[in-house]
Amino acid sequence: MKIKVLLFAHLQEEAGKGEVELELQGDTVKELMAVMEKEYRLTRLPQAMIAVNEEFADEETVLKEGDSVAILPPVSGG
Amino acid sequence: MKIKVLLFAHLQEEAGKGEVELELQGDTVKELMAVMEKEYRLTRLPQAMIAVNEEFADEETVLKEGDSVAILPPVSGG
Amino acid sequence: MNSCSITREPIKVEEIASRVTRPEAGAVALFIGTVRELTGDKRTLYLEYQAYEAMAVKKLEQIRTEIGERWPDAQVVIVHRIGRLEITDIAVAIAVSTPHRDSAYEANRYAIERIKEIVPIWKKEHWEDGEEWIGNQKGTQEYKTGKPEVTEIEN
Amino acid sequence: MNSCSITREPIKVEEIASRVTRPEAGAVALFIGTVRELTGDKRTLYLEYQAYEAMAVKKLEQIRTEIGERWPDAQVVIVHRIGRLEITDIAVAIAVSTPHRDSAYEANRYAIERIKEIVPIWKKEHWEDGEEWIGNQKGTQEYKTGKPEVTEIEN
Repeated sequence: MKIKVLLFAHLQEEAGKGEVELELQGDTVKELMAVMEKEYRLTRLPQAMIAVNEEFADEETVLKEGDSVAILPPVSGG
Repeated sequence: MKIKVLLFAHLQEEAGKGEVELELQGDTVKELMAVMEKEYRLTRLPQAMIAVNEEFADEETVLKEGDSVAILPPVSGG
Repeated sequence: MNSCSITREPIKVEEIASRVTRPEAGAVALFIGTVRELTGDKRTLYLEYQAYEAMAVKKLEQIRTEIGERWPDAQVVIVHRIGRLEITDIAVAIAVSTPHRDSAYEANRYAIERIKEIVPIWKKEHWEDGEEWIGNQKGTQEYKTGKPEVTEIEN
Repeated sequence: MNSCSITREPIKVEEIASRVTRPEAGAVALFIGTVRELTGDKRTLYLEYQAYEAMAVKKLEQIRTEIGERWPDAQVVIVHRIGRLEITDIAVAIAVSTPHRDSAYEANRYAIERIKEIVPIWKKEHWEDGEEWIGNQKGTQEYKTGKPEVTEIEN
Protein backbone atom coordinates (compact mmCIF):
# COMPACT_ATOMS: atom_id res chain seq x y z
CA MET A 1 0.00 0.00 0.00
CA LYS A 2 0.98 3.63 -0.56
CA ILE A 3 2.31 5.55 2.43
CA LYS A 4 3.46 9.15 2.54
CA VAL A 5 6.57 9.65 4.70
CA LEU A 6 7.59 13.05 6.06
CA LEU A 7 11.18 13.72 7.09
CA PHE A 8 12.59 16.55 9.17
CA ALA A 9 15.86 18.08 10.30
CA HIS A 10 18.90 15.87 9.58
CA LEU A 11 16.71 13.11 8.14
CA GLN A 12 15.40 15.50 5.52
CA GLU A 13 18.94 16.44 4.56
CA GLU A 14 20.08 12.83 4.43
CA ALA A 15 17.17 11.83 2.21
CA GLY A 16 17.57 14.93 0.09
CA LYS A 17 13.85 15.65 0.43
CA GLY A 18 11.19 16.21 3.04
CA GLU A 19 8.56 13.92 1.65
CA VAL A 20 8.63 10.52 -0.02
CA GLU A 21 5.89 8.20 -1.20
CA LEU A 22 6.55 4.53 -0.88
CA GLU A 23 4.86 1.29 -1.68
CA LEU A 24 5.03 -0.69 1.58
CA GLN A 25 5.21 -4.48 1.77
CA GLY A 26 3.83 -5.11 5.25
CA ASP A 27 1.67 -2.90 7.40
CA THR A 28 3.52 -1.68 10.50
CA VAL A 29 5.59 1.35 11.30
CA LYS A 30 8.46 -0.99 12.05
CA GLU A 31 8.45 -2.39 8.54
CA LEU A 32 8.25 1.07 7.09
CA MET A 33 11.21 2.21 9.17
CA ALA A 34 13.30 -0.71 7.92
CA VAL A 35 12.60 0.30 4.36
CA MET A 36 13.47 3.93 5.05
CA GLU A 37 16.71 3.02 6.74
CA LYS A 38 17.79 0.78 3.89
CA GLU A 39 16.69 2.92 0.97
CA TYR A 40 17.69 6.35 2.29
CA ARG A 41 20.56 5.47 4.63
CA LEU A 42 18.97 7.53 7.41
CA THR A 43 20.98 7.81 10.62
CA ARG A 44 19.96 7.99 14.26
CA LEU A 45 16.56 6.43 13.54
CA PRO A 46 16.42 4.70 16.95
CA GLN A 47 16.20 8.16 18.56
CA ALA A 48 13.33 9.25 16.36
CA MET A 49 9.71 9.57 17.33
CA ILE A 50 7.00 8.53 14.94
CA ALA A 51 3.76 10.30 14.17
CA VAL A 52 0.98 8.82 12.07
CA ASN A 53 -1.42 11.43 10.73
CA GLU A 54 0.00 14.01 13.17
CA GLU A 55 -0.37 11.91 16.31
CA PHE A 56 2.43 10.08 18.11
CA ALA A 57 2.54 6.39 17.30
CA ASP A 58 4.97 3.54 17.87
CA GLU A 59 6.63 0.75 15.96
CA GLU A 60 3.70 -1.61 16.36
CA THR A 61 1.19 0.85 14.95
CA VAL A 62 -0.61 -0.65 11.96
CA LEU A 63 -0.77 1.52 8.87
CA LYS A 64 -3.42 1.82 6.22
CA GLU A 65 -3.42 3.10 2.66
CA GLY A 66 -2.97 6.84 2.48
CA ASP A 67 -1.51 7.31 5.97
CA SER A 68 1.00 10.05 6.54
CA VAL A 69 3.95 8.90 8.63
CA ALA A 70 6.33 11.49 10.03
CA ILE A 71 9.75 10.52 11.31
CA LEU A 72 10.69 13.03 13.98
CA PRO A 73 14.20 13.42 15.33
CA PRO A 74 14.35 14.43 19.00
CA VAL A 75 12.81 17.89 19.09
CA SER A 76 14.81 21.00 19.89
CA GLY A 77 12.32 23.85 19.79
CA GLY A 78 11.91 26.57 22.37
CA MET B 1 15.91 69.25 67.29
CA LYS B 2 14.07 69.57 63.99
CA ILE B 3 12.98 66.39 62.24
CA LYS B 4 11.13 66.06 58.95
CA VAL B 5 8.52 63.32 59.01
CA LEU B 6 7.09 61.79 55.84
CA LEU B 7 3.73 60.05 55.87
CA PHE B 8 2.22 57.71 53.31
CA ALA B 9 -1.01 55.93 52.43
CA HIS B 10 -3.61 56.00 55.22
CA LEU B 11 -1.23 57.88 57.53
CA GLN B 12 -0.99 60.72 55.05
CA GLU B 13 -4.77 60.92 54.90
CA GLU B 14 -5.16 60.82 58.67
CA ALA B 15 -2.60 63.59 59.14
CA GLY B 16 -4.05 65.58 56.27
CA LYS B 17 -0.57 66.00 54.82
CA GLY B 18 2.38 63.99 53.63
CA GLU B 19 5.09 65.90 55.38
CA VAL B 20 5.38 67.53 58.78
CA GLU B 21 8.27 69.22 60.54
CA LEU B 22 8.47 68.76 64.25
CA GLU B 23 10.63 69.88 67.13
CA LEU B 24 11.52 66.66 68.93
CA GLN B 25 12.17 66.41 72.67
CA GLY B 26 14.33 63.30 72.88
CA ASP B 27 16.36 61.62 70.16
CA THR B 28 14.97 58.21 69.24
CA VAL B 29 12.51 57.02 66.64
CA LYS B 30 10.41 55.67 69.49
CA GLU B 31 10.00 59.12 71.00
CA LEU B 32 9.16 60.60 67.64
CA MET B 33 6.51 57.93 67.05
CA ALA B 34 4.87 58.72 70.39
CA VAL B 35 4.61 62.39 69.40
CA MET B 36 3.14 61.53 66.00
CA GLU B 37 0.58 59.19 67.50
CA LYS B 38 -0.56 61.76 70.02
CA GLU B 39 -0.53 64.86 67.82
CA TYR B 40 -1.92 63.38 64.63
CA ARG B 41 -4.01 60.49 65.97
CA LEU B 42 -2.38 58.12 63.52
CA THR B 43 -3.71 54.56 63.50
CA ARG B 44 -2.05 51.21 62.95
CA LEU B 45 1.38 52.60 63.82
CA PRO B 46 2.56 49.30 65.33
CA GLN B 47 2.38 47.77 61.83
CA ALA B 48 4.44 50.53 60.30
CA MET B 49 8.05 50.29 59.18
CA ILE B 50 10.39 53.20 59.76
CA ALA B 51 12.96 54.62 57.40
CA VAL B 52 15.51 57.24 58.36
CA ASN B 53 17.02 59.06 55.38
CA GLU B 54 15.60 56.40 53.05
CA GLU B 55 17.02 53.39 54.88
CA PHE B 56 15.09 51.05 57.16
CA ALA B 57 15.57 51.81 60.83
CA ASP B 58 13.97 50.72 64.09
CA GLU B 59 12.57 52.25 67.25
CA GLU B 60 15.95 52.45 68.94
CA THR B 61 17.56 54.36 66.09
CA VAL B 62 18.99 57.66 67.31
CA LEU B 63 18.07 60.71 65.28
CA LYS B 64 20.01 63.85 64.56
CA GLU B 65 19.04 67.35 63.46
CA GLY B 66 17.80 67.42 59.89
CA ASP B 67 17.00 63.71 59.61
CA SER B 68 14.12 62.66 57.41
CA VAL B 69 11.96 60.01 59.05
CA ALA B 70 9.41 58.16 56.93
CA ILE B 71 6.60 56.19 58.53
CA LEU B 72 5.73 53.40 56.14
CA PRO B 73 2.55 51.36 56.45
CA PRO B 74 2.95 47.73 55.32
CA VAL B 75 3.72 47.96 51.63
CA SER B 76 1.32 46.78 48.94
CA GLY B 77 3.08 47.39 45.67
CA GLY B 78 3.43 44.92 42.83
CA MET C 1 21.70 52.35 32.53
CA ASN C 2 19.07 53.28 35.08
CA SER C 3 17.47 49.87 35.40
CA CYS C 4 14.83 50.33 38.04
CA SER C 5 12.36 53.13 38.02
CA ILE C 6 9.05 54.50 39.18
CA THR C 7 6.90 55.99 36.45
CA ARG C 8 3.57 57.71 36.01
CA GLU C 9 3.30 56.65 32.37
CA PRO C 10 1.91 53.41 30.93
CA ILE C 11 4.49 50.61 31.02
CA LYS C 12 5.54 49.22 27.64
CA VAL C 13 6.29 45.51 27.87
CA GLU C 14 8.24 45.43 24.62
CA GLU C 15 10.55 48.16 25.82
CA ILE C 16 11.20 46.47 29.18
CA ALA C 17 11.94 43.15 27.49
CA SER C 18 14.28 44.73 24.98
CA ARG C 19 16.32 46.36 27.74
CA VAL C 20 17.45 42.96 29.04
CA THR C 21 17.79 41.23 25.67
CA ARG C 22 21.43 40.53 24.79
CA PRO C 23 23.55 38.00 22.88
CA GLU C 24 24.62 36.18 26.06
CA ALA C 25 21.03 35.51 27.13
CA GLY C 26 18.83 32.73 25.81
CA ALA C 27 15.94 33.31 28.18
CA VAL C 28 13.91 36.30 29.26
CA ALA C 29 11.34 35.87 32.01
CA LEU C 30 8.87 38.70 32.37
CA PHE C 31 6.34 39.27 35.08
CA ILE C 32 3.57 41.77 34.60
CA GLY C 33 1.29 42.70 37.45
CA THR C 34 -2.01 44.04 36.15
CA VAL C 35 -4.98 45.67 37.87
CA ARG C 36 -7.51 42.94 38.58
CA GLU C 37 -11.18 43.78 38.68
CA LEU C 38 -12.33 41.22 41.24
CA THR C 39 -10.75 40.41 44.59
CA GLY C 40 -13.00 37.92 46.31
CA ASP C 41 -16.45 39.35 45.65
CA LYS C 42 -15.33 42.98 45.61
CA ARG C 43 -15.32 44.78 42.30
CA THR C 44 -12.51 47.28 41.92
CA LEU C 45 -13.22 50.43 39.89
CA TYR C 46 -9.63 51.60 39.78
CA LEU C 47 -6.47 51.67 41.85
CA GLU C 48 -4.28 54.45 43.09
CA TYR C 49 -0.60 53.72 43.72
CA GLN C 50 1.60 55.92 45.87
CA ALA C 51 5.34 55.59 46.43
CA TYR C 52 8.04 57.03 48.61
CA GLU C 53 9.83 57.51 45.35
CA ALA C 54 13.45 58.13 46.28
CA MET C 55 13.47 55.18 48.64
CA ALA C 56 11.44 52.95 46.32
CA VAL C 57 14.03 53.34 43.56
CA LYS C 58 16.79 52.57 46.06
CA LYS C 59 14.99 49.44 47.22
CA LEU C 60 14.35 48.28 43.65
CA GLU C 61 18.05 48.72 42.99
CA GLN C 62 18.78 46.75 46.15
CA ILE C 63 16.68 43.89 44.77
CA ARG C 64 18.69 44.06 41.56
CA THR C 65 21.86 43.81 43.61
CA GLU C 66 20.51 40.86 45.61
CA ILE C 67 19.66 39.10 42.36
CA GLY C 68 23.12 39.83 41.02
CA GLU C 69 24.59 38.08 44.06
CA ARG C 70 22.36 35.01 43.79
CA TRP C 71 22.22 34.75 40.00
CA PRO C 72 25.38 36.47 38.70
CA ASP C 73 24.36 35.83 35.08
CA ALA C 74 21.09 37.72 35.38
CA GLN C 75 20.24 41.14 34.03
CA VAL C 76 17.23 42.79 35.61
CA VAL C 77 14.90 45.68 34.84
CA ILE C 78 12.03 46.61 37.14
CA VAL C 79 9.52 49.38 36.51
CA HIS C 80 6.63 50.22 38.82
CA ARG C 81 3.89 52.61 37.85
CA ILE C 82 2.17 54.94 40.31
CA GLY C 83 -0.86 57.22 40.15
CA ARG C 84 -4.32 56.19 39.02
CA LEU C 85 -4.48 52.83 37.22
CA GLU C 86 -7.49 51.36 35.48
CA ILE C 87 -8.50 47.70 35.27
CA THR C 88 -5.92 45.69 33.20
CA ASP C 89 -3.33 48.49 33.37
CA ILE C 90 0.19 47.30 34.15
CA ALA C 91 1.30 48.23 37.67
CA VAL C 92 4.67 46.51 37.64
CA ALA C 93 6.89 44.84 35.08
CA ILE C 94 9.96 42.75 35.90
CA ALA C 95 12.26 41.48 33.17
CA VAL C 96 15.13 39.11 33.85
CA SER C 97 17.44 37.73 31.20
CA THR C 98 19.86 34.86 31.76
CA PRO C 99 21.81 32.42 29.58
CA HIS C 100 19.49 29.55 30.66
CA ARG C 101 15.86 29.59 31.67
CA ASP C 102 15.99 28.15 35.20
CA SER C 103 17.56 31.20 36.73
CA ALA C 104 15.41 33.62 34.71
CA TYR C 105 12.26 32.19 36.28
CA GLU C 106 13.78 31.96 39.74
CA ALA C 107 15.26 35.44 39.79
CA ASN C 108 12.06 36.92 38.42
CA ARG C 109 10.02 35.25 41.11
CA TYR C 110 12.46 36.45 43.73
CA ALA C 111 12.06 40.03 42.50
CA ILE C 112 8.28 40.18 42.82
CA GLU C 113 8.34 38.61 46.28
CA ARG C 114 10.93 41.11 47.47
CA ILE C 115 9.01 44.02 45.94
CA LYS C 116 6.05 43.03 48.07
CA GLU C 117 8.27 42.97 51.15
CA ILE C 118 10.59 45.95 51.03
CA VAL C 119 9.64 48.51 48.39
CA PRO C 120 7.69 51.49 49.80
CA ILE C 121 4.75 51.51 47.43
CA TRP C 122 1.10 51.38 48.46
CA LYS C 123 -2.12 50.81 46.63
CA LYS C 124 -5.55 52.14 47.39
CA GLU C 125 -8.48 50.21 46.05
CA HIS C 126 -11.52 52.17 44.94
CA TRP C 127 -14.84 50.32 44.92
CA GLU C 128 -18.34 51.51 44.23
CA ASP C 129 -19.04 51.69 47.94
CA GLY C 130 -15.76 52.86 49.34
CA GLU C 131 -12.00 52.89 49.22
CA GLU C 132 -9.11 51.58 51.27
CA TRP C 133 -5.35 51.61 51.43
CA ILE C 134 -4.29 47.99 51.21
CA GLY C 135 -1.85 46.64 53.77
CA ASN C 136 0.67 43.88 53.56
CA GLN C 137 -0.65 41.16 51.29
CA LYS C 138 1.87 38.57 52.34
CA GLY C 139 0.12 38.08 55.68
CA THR C 140 -0.64 40.53 58.47
CA GLN C 141 2.76 40.55 60.05
CA GLU C 142 3.68 43.31 62.44
CA TYR C 143 7.14 44.73 62.04
CA LYS C 144 8.16 44.59 65.68
CA THR C 145 11.66 45.74 64.87
CA GLY C 146 10.43 48.43 62.49
CA LYS C 147 12.26 46.57 59.71
CA PRO C 148 10.99 43.96 57.30
CA GLU C 149 12.62 40.66 57.97
CA VAL C 150 14.82 39.17 55.32
CA THR C 151 13.05 35.96 54.54
CA GLU C 152 14.09 33.19 52.24
CA ILE C 153 11.82 32.85 49.28
CA GLU C 154 9.90 29.66 49.11
CA ASN C 155 9.59 28.37 45.59
CA MET D 1 -9.17 32.86 19.18
CA ASN D 2 -6.34 30.86 17.68
CA SER D 3 -4.03 30.91 20.67
CA CYS D 4 -1.07 28.87 19.58
CA SER D 5 0.72 29.39 16.35
CA ILE D 6 3.83 28.96 14.28
CA THR D 7 5.02 32.06 12.50
CA ARG D 8 7.78 33.18 10.16
CA GLU D 9 7.51 36.80 11.29
CA PRO D 10 9.20 38.51 14.24
CA ILE D 11 7.32 37.89 17.49
CA LYS D 12 5.91 40.98 19.19
CA VAL D 13 6.02 40.63 22.96
CA GLU D 14 3.53 43.42 23.56
CA GLU D 15 0.99 41.74 21.33
CA ILE D 16 1.40 38.33 22.97
CA ALA D 17 1.03 39.85 26.44
CA SER D 18 -2.06 41.81 25.46
CA ARG D 19 -3.76 38.68 24.17
CA VAL D 20 -3.89 37.18 27.69
CA THR D 21 -4.53 40.43 29.57
CA ARG D 22 -8.06 40.54 31.03
CA PRO D 23 -9.98 41.98 34.01
CA GLU D 24 -9.97 38.65 35.88
CA ALA D 25 -6.18 38.35 35.76
CA GLY D 26 -3.75 40.13 38.08
CA ALA D 27 -0.63 38.38 36.85
CA VAL D 28 0.91 37.74 33.47
CA ALA D 29 4.02 35.58 33.26
CA LEU D 30 5.88 35.73 29.98
CA PHE D 31 8.71 33.60 28.80
CA ILE D 32 10.78 34.63 25.81
CA GLY D 33 13.34 32.30 24.33
CA THR D 34 15.95 34.25 22.39
CA VAL D 35 18.80 33.17 20.15
CA ARG D 36 21.93 33.01 22.27
CA GLU D 37 25.30 33.66 20.71
CA LEU D 38 27.43 31.39 22.88
CA THR D 39 26.76 27.79 23.86
CA GLY D 40 29.77 26.59 25.78
CA ASP D 41 32.65 27.93 23.71
CA LYS D 42 30.82 27.72 20.39
CA ARG D 43 29.79 30.97 18.75
CA THR D 44 26.49 30.75 16.89
CA LEU D 45 26.12 32.88 13.76
CA TYR D 46 22.42 32.25 13.33
CA LEU D 47 19.81 29.56 13.81
CA GLU D 48 17.39 27.89 11.50
CA TYR D 49 14.14 26.51 12.91
CA GLN D 50 12.04 23.95 11.11
CA ALA D 51 8.64 22.63 12.17
CA TYR D 52 6.19 19.93 11.23
CA GLU D 53 3.73 22.74 11.26
CA ALA D 54 0.32 21.08 11.35
CA MET D 55 1.38 18.77 14.15
CA ALA D 56 3.32 21.47 16.01
CA VAL D 57 0.21 23.62 16.25
CA LYS D 58 -1.77 20.61 17.48
CA LYS D 59 0.83 19.86 20.13
CA LEU D 60 0.96 23.49 21.27
CA GLU D 61 -2.82 23.37 21.61
CA GLN D 62 -2.47 20.13 23.57
CA ILE D 63 -0.14 21.93 25.99
CA ARG D 64 -2.76 24.67 26.36
CA THR D 65 -5.31 21.99 27.17
CA GLU D 66 -3.02 20.33 29.70
CA ILE D 67 -2.49 23.70 31.38
CA GLY D 68 -6.23 24.29 31.43
CA GLU D 69 -6.66 21.02 33.31
CA ARG D 70 -3.95 21.75 35.88
CA TRP D 71 -4.53 25.49 36.24
CA PRO D 72 -8.17 26.11 35.26
CA ASP D 73 -7.81 29.88 35.82
CA ALA D 74 -5.00 30.25 33.30
CA GLN D 75 -5.17 31.74 29.83
CA VAL D 76 -2.31 30.80 27.55
CA VAL D 77 -0.84 32.02 24.29
CA ILE D 78 2.19 30.36 22.69
CA VAL D 79 3.89 31.49 19.51
CA HIS D 80 6.95 29.82 18.00
CA ARG D 81 8.89 31.33 15.15
CA ILE D 82 10.57 29.27 12.42
CA GLY D 83 12.96 30.05 9.58
CA ARG D 84 16.24 31.89 9.96
CA LEU D 85 16.74 33.68 13.26
CA GLU D 86 19.57 36.00 14.16
CA ILE D 87 21.24 36.43 17.55
CA THR D 88 18.77 37.95 20.10
CA ASP D 89 15.74 37.22 17.89
CA ILE D 90 12.79 35.74 19.73
CA ALA D 91 12.24 32.06 18.91
CA VAL D 92 9.36 31.40 21.28
CA ALA D 93 7.05 33.46 23.47
CA ILE D 94 4.72 32.03 26.10
CA ALA D 95 2.23 34.23 27.91
CA VAL D 96 0.10 32.98 30.80
CA SER D 97 -2.37 35.11 32.71
CA THR D 98 -3.98 34.07 35.98
CA PRO D 99 -5.76 35.81 38.85
CA HIS D 100 -2.75 35.23 41.15
CA ARG D 101 0.94 35.00 40.32
CA ASP D 102 1.81 31.52 41.62
CA SER D 103 -0.02 29.69 38.89
CA ALA D 104 1.13 32.10 36.18
CA TYR D 105 4.78 31.23 36.87
CA GLU D 106 4.06 27.52 37.27
CA ALA D 107 1.93 27.15 34.17
CA ASN D 108 4.40 29.15 32.12
CA ARG D 109 7.26 26.94 33.22
CA TYR D 110 5.21 23.86 32.46
CA ALA D 111 4.60 25.13 28.92
CA ILE D 112 8.25 25.59 27.99
CA GLU D 113 9.23 22.20 29.41
CA ARG D 114 6.48 20.50 27.43
CA ILE D 115 7.40 22.38 24.26
CA LYS D 116 10.87 20.91 24.53
CA GLU D 117 9.37 17.44 24.92
CA ILE D 118 6.53 17.06 22.48
CA VAL D 119 6.38 19.82 19.88
CA PRO D 120 7.92 18.84 16.53
CA ILE D 121 10.24 21.78 16.01
CA TRP D 122 13.97 21.52 15.35
CA LYS D 123 16.79 23.98 15.32
CA LYS D 124 19.97 23.95 13.33
CA GLU D 125 22.91 25.87 14.66
CA HIS D 126 25.17 27.57 12.18
CA TRP D 127 28.70 28.30 13.33
CA GLU D 128 31.69 29.68 11.47
CA ASP D 129 33.09 26.20 11.00
CA GLY D 130 29.98 24.15 10.48
CA GLU D 131 26.34 23.49 11.21
CA GLU D 132 24.27 20.89 12.99
CA TRP D 133 20.69 19.94 13.69
CA ILE D 134 20.38 19.97 17.47
CA GLY D 135 18.86 16.94 19.14
CA ASN D 136 16.95 16.62 22.36
CA GLN D 137 18.31 19.11 24.86
CA LYS D 138 16.66 17.54 27.86
CA GLY D 139 19.12 14.64 27.80
CA THR D 140 19.89 12.08 25.15
CA GLN D 141 16.96 9.81 25.80
CA GLU D 142 15.98 7.28 23.18
CA TYR D 143 12.29 6.97 22.52
CA LYS D 144 12.04 3.20 22.67
CA THR D 145 8.30 3.29 22.28
CA GLY D 146 8.46 5.86 19.52
CA LYS D 147 6.52 8.20 21.82
CA PRO D 148 7.79 10.83 24.21
CA GLU D 149 7.05 9.83 27.75
CA VAL D 150 4.71 12.00 29.76
CA THR D 151 6.91 13.13 32.58
CA GLU D 152 6.05 15.18 35.59
CA ILE D 153 7.69 18.56 35.57
CA GLU D 154 10.19 19.10 38.30
CA ASN D 155 10.00 22.58 39.71
